[in-house]
Amino acid sequence: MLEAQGLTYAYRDGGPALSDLDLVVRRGRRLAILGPNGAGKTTLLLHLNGTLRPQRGRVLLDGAPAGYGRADLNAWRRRVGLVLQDADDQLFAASVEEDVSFGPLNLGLADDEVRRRVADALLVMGIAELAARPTHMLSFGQKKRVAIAGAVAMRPEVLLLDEPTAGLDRAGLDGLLAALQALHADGATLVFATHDVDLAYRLADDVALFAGGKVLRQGLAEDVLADRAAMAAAGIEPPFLLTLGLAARDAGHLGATDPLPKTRDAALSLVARSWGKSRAGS
Amino acid sequence: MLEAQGLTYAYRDGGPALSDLDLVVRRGRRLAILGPNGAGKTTLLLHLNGTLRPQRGRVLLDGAPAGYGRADLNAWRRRVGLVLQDADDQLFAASVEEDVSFGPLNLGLADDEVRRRVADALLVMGIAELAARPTHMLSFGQKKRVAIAGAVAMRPEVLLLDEPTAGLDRAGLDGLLAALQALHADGATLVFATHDVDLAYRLADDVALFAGGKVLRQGLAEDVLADRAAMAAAGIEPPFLLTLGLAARDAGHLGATDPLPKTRDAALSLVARSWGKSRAGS
Amino acid sequence: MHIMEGYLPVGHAAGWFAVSAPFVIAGAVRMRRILRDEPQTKMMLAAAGAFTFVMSALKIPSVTGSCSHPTGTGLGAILFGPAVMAVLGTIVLVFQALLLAHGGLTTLGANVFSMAIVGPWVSWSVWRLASRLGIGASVAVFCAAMLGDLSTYLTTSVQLALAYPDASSGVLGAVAKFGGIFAVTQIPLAIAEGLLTVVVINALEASPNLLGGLRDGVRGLAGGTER
Amino acid sequence: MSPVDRAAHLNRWRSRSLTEKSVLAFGMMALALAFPPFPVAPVVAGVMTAATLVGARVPARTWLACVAAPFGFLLVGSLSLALQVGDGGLGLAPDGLATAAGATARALAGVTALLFLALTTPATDLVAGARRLGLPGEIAEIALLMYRFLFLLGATALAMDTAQAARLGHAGAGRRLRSLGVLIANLLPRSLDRARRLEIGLAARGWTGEMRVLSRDAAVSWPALAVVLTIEAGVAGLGFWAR
Repeated sequence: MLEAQGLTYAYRDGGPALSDLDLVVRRGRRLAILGPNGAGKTTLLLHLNGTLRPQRGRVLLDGAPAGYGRADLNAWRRRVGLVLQDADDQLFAASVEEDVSFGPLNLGLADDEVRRRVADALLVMGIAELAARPTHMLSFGQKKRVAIAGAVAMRPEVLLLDEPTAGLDRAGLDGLLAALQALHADGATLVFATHDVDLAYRLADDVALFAGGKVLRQGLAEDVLADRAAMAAAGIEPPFLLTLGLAARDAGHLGATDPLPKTRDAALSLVARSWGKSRAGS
Repeated sequence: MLEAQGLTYAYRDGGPALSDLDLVVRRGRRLAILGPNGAGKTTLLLHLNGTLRPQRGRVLLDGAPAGYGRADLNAWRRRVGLVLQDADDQLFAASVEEDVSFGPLNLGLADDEVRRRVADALLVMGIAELAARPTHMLSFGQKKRVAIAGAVAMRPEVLLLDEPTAGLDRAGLDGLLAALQALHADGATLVFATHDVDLAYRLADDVALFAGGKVLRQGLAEDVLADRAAMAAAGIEPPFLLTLGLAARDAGHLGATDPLPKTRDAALSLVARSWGKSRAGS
Repeated sequence: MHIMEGYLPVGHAAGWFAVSAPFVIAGAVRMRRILRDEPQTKMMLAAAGAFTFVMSALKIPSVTGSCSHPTGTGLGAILFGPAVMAVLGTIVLVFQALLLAHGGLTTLGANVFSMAIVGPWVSWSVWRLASRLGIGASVAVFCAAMLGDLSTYLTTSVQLALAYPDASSGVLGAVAKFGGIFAVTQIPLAIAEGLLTVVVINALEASPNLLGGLRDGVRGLAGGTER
Repeated sequence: MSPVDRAAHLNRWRSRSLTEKSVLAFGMMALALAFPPFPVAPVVAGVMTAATLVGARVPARTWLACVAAPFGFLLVGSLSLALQVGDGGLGLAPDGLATAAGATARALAGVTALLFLALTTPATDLVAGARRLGLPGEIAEIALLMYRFLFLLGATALAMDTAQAARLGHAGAGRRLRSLGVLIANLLPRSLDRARRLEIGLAARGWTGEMRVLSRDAAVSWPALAVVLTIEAGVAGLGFWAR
């Protein structure tokens, strides 16, 4: 539904550039844009919601080239939400509730509808109890979720997230991942940029390998992450759990059609099972 | 050599507090202070270098209670260096060299000695080639290392690091860890606060489990991280590699005195070996 | 130097509001005109104001060994222009009263006049004049910041003297009295602030990235308001 | 960063209407200024302190720290009032002590009223109130954004200061001044950068220049307002009686 064709962009001050980049976002999927720091992932996301305008190439929404007039941009941003890495770059109002209401009000919705959307967004992000809290008194992880709620309340069809889990500890990560799963279950299309290959493996349906201003390869997460040549070209090590799972498959401890372990627990029980078997066999 | 006894501190604006906290830093060791975000790890580090003064309790340097007079503080900070989480907060000068010279110049050293120390610090951090680079043109990972070099150039006996690896991608992490290993090999005592249990397992000799403003348990990394009760109390999941290694020990694939795998590669080859054995046995 | 809440009699408090109002309103009108053309400037102005507030909350070491807060008016006037500073300075003073209990709300008019109007205009005028006379940049900046600071404190002394004239020597005697007593702390502080401002401006000009930020943001902002 | 702000958000009267709180605070401020200081000023100080500490349950420690803030000014100011410049130089003014005592009492009354407002009402509520009373929207929005930036820049400045101290940037007054100058010089582009980034962040949320948010407004409690007005009428009566 969202597509980039031949995107080319270079900052005047020499920031990370895009060169002839292609990308396809499919409806209802979770796509990870995976690449090292400073490769230009943020630049790419800013193109996908119209903040930056490509110097060459174009972005398509449902097959139609996106426009950069004020009305076009408004329509675009209504459909494609963006959450920046630093939550402080998106929060400005005095309280959580007020802040989350900003986007819906910009859509021109009636107050009642805005209130409903704010409540829904806080609920799905699991932070309903923070509604009246001042924004500057939130923890790091809470801020992150409020920032996402601010985008979610606009009910975009696609949600772009820049390094959504950066800096989160275990509890914050679990909370955020649960919230993203809930969003996904609601039918949202998620695109997230990250350098964390384990996160991409855990959360994404599709992966786009990003390096040198290009998408080197895009496809199903397991396929792309297991593609040694492409991963090496992007300078990324494959996720540990995937490597372990594939090794287990090679060694005959996992059938060719059995699902690969996606969580640590699944990997542990796979290994434990293999040892159990081997001991039984020996 | 550095010790906290009964540290108690509460911010007036409601920041994370310490309550009756004890901690011992041993010379030449790498100590991880491990705890969730917002638990007060930074507050603790700020006490360990004298920036904050405890409301109750005290900090000892080689057994002598630390003083808070101007001269005492200067002597203290000369011995105990501090690197904050956000490198942007600590780079002030236009070029890398200039920035790293800030501390040594404040020590009142002669220009020659300053130059030597700056060169040494850049060398040990693996960034000698960046010396003349303007600070604002550095990558995220490079900034981090320059910030550490700024502390290292003062030749402190203990170096305190707040979330040293936060936000680093794979390449940045490898570079930083190599630099920290080099520092350690030179005899530096390292203390780092982190929420990343895998990092603590990989890098630390000792771990202090931190939660609720207290150190719940301090000891050898492997012992503390394998202490399920204490880890659960701190709300931290044990490192995956440790769990895997202990499971291998239980299953007889690793001798009781064999070293536990500390890296992903070591863990993979342990598992592969166990499968090889089991296949050979069956 | 803030006059604390409740220290001015009601007539004086109201009078200083009346004196300050035209400057602040003129600044606000000018600011709204800029904002109509470029709504994004709102962010920049807010950041400039917050910067001024934070700067004035930092502790500056004074020659006497004691610590005090810089007024920041000199630097603000040089960077952002005095017209904008009248408005930003007023908001800063309101927040100082509400968040730090520095100054007050009934004394706001008087404090705005000394700190957001007299100080910035003196600093800015001295800086322009010195620059035009070809005096070296550091000296110009030092004089601007120091004199801006001193003029603020003198204004405050006059304001207090008008409210509380000396029983025998009248207003003039009171100015000497307040001025003399405050001079002990204020003159070293003014010198410290002058030196500090020189360091800041030098650092800004030495560092290309800092200057780049300035060119993109502040210069445009000040240029838009100077005319 | 600001214990005052924290109290303003967490006190028991946080959700009382802005009208009640500001009528009480500004009314009492005006009364303290309008009438002779004794006995009105001490009464105002007493009522406002009680309202802050007992009514709104603001922590006494926070309140005390705030009251202490203008003490230096008060001391020097009162000293000036007590003295006079005569022929023989400085001497004790005839009514000097009485004048000084009066000014001090009034100032303390004013400060307690200001603190009541500051410690029970977040600054943003007051800005929103001023906007309803006619403050131009652009100015109010700048003030609100400034408030948000204050905490971000304050945290940044504090971190920079800590980092400098850790590298002995505070050793000696000269070094300290230099460090502070460098800190401020670095804070400025960081501030402008913050502004630019927030601009991008808000543009992504459909910002077109106006910053509208839905805020909850506490309804005025008429009985409470009546109590406030009764107290103020009582203080005014006391003032007339004393005059």
